[in-house]
Amino acid sequence: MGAIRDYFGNISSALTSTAKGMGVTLRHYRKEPPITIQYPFERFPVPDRYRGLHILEQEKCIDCKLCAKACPVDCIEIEAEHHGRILEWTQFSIDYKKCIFCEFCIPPCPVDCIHMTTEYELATEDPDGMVEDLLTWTGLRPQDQRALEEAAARKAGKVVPDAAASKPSAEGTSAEDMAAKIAAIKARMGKKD
Amino acid sequence: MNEAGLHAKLGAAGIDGIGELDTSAKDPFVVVEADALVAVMTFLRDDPDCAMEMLHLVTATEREACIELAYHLCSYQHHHSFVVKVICPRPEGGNHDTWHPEVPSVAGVFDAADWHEREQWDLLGVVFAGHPDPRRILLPEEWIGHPLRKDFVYPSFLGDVPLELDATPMYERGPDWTPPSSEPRPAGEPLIQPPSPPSDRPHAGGQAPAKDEAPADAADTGKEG
Amino acid sequence: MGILNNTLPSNTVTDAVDGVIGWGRKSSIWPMTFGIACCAIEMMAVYAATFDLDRFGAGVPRATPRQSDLIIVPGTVNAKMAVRVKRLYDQMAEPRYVIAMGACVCGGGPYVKWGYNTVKGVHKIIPVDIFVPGCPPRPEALMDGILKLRDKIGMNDVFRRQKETAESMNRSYGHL
Amino acid sequence: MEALEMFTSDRNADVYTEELKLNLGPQHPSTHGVLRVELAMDGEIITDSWCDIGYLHRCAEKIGENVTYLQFTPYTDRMDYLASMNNNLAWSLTVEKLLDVEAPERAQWIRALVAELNRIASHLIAFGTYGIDLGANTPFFYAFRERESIMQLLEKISGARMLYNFIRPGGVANDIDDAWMDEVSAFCDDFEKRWVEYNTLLTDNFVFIQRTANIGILTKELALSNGCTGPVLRASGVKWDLRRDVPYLEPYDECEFDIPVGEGTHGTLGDCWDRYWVRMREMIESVRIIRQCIEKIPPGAHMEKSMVKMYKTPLKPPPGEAYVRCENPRGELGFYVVSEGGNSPIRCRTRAPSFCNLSVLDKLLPGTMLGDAVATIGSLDIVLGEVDR
Repeated sequence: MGAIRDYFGNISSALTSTAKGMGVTLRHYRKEPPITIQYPFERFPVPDRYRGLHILEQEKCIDCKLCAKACPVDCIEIEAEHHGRILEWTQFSIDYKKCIFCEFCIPPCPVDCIHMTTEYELATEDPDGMVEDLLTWTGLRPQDQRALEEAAARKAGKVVPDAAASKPSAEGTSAEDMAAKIAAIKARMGKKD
Repeated sequence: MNEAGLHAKLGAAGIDGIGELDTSAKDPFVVVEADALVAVMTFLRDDPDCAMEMLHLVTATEREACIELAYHLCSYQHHHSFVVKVICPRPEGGNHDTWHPEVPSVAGVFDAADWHEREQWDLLGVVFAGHPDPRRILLPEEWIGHPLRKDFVYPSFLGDVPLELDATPMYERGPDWTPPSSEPRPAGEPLIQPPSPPSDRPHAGGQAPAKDEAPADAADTGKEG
Repeated sequence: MGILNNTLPSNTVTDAVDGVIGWGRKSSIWPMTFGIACCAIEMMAVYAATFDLDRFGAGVPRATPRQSDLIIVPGTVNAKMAVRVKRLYDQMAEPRYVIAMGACVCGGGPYVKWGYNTVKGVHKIIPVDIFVPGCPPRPEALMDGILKLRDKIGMNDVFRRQKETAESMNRSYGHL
Repeated sequence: MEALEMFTSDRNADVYTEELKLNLGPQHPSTHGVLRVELAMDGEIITDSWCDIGYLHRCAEKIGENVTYLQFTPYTDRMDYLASMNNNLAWSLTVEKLLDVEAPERAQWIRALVAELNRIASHLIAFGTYGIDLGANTPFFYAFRERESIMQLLEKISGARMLYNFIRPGGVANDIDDAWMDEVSAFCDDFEKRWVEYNTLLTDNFVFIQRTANIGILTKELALSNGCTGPVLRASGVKWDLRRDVPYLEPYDECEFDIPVGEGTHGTLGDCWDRYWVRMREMIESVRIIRQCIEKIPPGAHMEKSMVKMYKTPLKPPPGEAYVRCENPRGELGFYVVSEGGNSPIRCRTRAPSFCNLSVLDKLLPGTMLGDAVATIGSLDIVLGEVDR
């Protein structure tokens, strides 16, 4: 007799506790707002401090390679040729196949030129597409080229032909674009250590 | 009880081969002879004043002159902890292929030592004599060498799994591709011998320490790949 | 897709049929319940209510490879695991898709230099369709990858003849 | 064991079954990662079991010997990826012990605060996935919702969702502000209500109790001998918590909190239900600690001044060794670091709590039913990233 009572007791206990659990769900169904993020159309606000893709202020960078040394996974490749203080850039790339977004490349920078943005969407079909080049221009900019030529000419003892006249040039657009981009990112990032 | 008290207690137990307490270290430790290890551990566990119920950690450290084993013990009754060390000096020319220091296993005293000792054999090649189940634990059985040794050579392949960065993907290999590790070995260089008493566990008999044979004569055959 | 695979010329009928098949396939991707490491937790977060992968018809993780179309490899693959990953992939039925989730799977990640035991990218073992780098990628980033995979599936040619597709199909049949 | 004796493999008996070798994992929904257990089965009864780990061996100890002390911090994140903050904390304390520095007071309080938040997140995963293991799907969604709030809180201060790299040698990466702490206390208020719901959903569920009570009994002696720590040990009736017994951070000395210990509520001490219930109560204790932290957190610096240079020049601790243990969500995490004065340690050993907790599994499984194996594995709450490192 006891066994039968146990059997039906078990069934009723199981049903009761299931009903209790369903009650919680029902309460949520009626009272709580939906929490699902409709991803491609809306997304969570990403905090300003988020460690996403990097961005480089190339104007400021002095090619000291401190960020590459600080990187635990050696994912930063920097290559530039120094002409005095003018840099001829070949490469400043970050390999996102290795990068772990640990932020250790940010604090060592002496001129505060590398930052992390809040971008995170990196999915790609191409295995080589994950190496991002942070440079906006490679080689020498036109005005740097001219400055170098002038310096070389001065060294050779020749008169520089109308140096002042050729100063304003067409390079302004890209540099201004870059400045605006960086200003926007900095505004988004707020203050950063 | 502090470490000095524990050391005094241990010294009074009448076990041979107990060294001085090194108090200059951050966690004071005592160095014991390998032969005395099991007796020391048993004493520390069973003595009511020591009552080291738990073996926290077994660590082998490769230094220039030796491999050093550290046993971290701790007692929940008395809230104290203790470090016991065993030092295995490096013989002349002892590198990771030919040198496997041997210490007695304490798996019979603390069950926790079982996996810790297997891991130390796996990664550093320390032989724990009398271990109930001397197999590799983290690495596959067919692995050659002990990776935490300083002179470990990185393998390019394990079987046909590529481990190097610029290896050809498996599905792009031609039909006549052969795994590099299957190159013929030089004659007279067998794989590492299986343990002399075969264990009844599954997968036993791969790479396990053998006391008598020089264990790793051929340890570097598959390494360059 | 057997005999019909990539044999018919492209015309209105085959285009339309391909479109329907692609729509069907991309709207019911069944991923495999497969977690390796850290990224698996973010993958679970994608299945959970906040991100809800079910909105794309992919919210039914199957426990067996034989019922799944998509294997998300979430976490470091090492020498011991690589054999299993390959076997799991082999057990899946065509068409099958692979998403490499996380830096370790895309190209070795933090373990690329000193990892004696890790495979430097799962594309050395199985062919990968979408790479989602990040350590770990945010759930949104994984969903971005899945959306890209959906686009890719939708473009697939089943009946139409296309040279590269046929070649890559043959390649993946030939050696796996 | 009784069941085992009942169905002994007597070849002459009416019902005789061949021994079956069954592989559980590495791809199995309920092994919590890539654990492989090889089971010898006699019908439905497990007669023997062998754990096979190493499917996630990521060479962390070798890496530790090759990168600098600071650079190893992100790798500790990836060991126990559910409790990154606690791992960072243990590693930072180890390096600080080697260097003989101490984090500023405020940093210590921030550390305790974020470590406890992460403990809740980690236990929530244990709770949610344990429900899934035993056939209850709903708790998973509830647990992940609350976990998502914690992720967002921690993301705000650290900048990453899961692997924070927030606690660094010498302090913490960023300071926290009052607005954030208000959000945390709002979360705490919310969480306490949710916690009651969890109990209605799973803890009091009759089916759940039937599947966990008196299953996978871990005695005190076995737990101690196998080096089990954390909730697994406490569920076996040992009242030991490093936070109370060896306070490694100042707040743990000053805050009031209880140590939940297994009581054998549904029969036997140290069964799966006790382990589960210890974790559930620990969440509430963590909430208590968090509230006190918010109340008492002192002003000051969040990073030791002398340590800031570590970003540019690698830390060089003097020769020596240090072993530091911390109470992680899964047990005592210890780092044993041997320095010889260089940029990187010559040995960087991790005492992973899950590793020791898992080693007891082979002793728990024989004699139980196959379905209970899943319950036992789930109740140990292992993270394979930490087991294999």
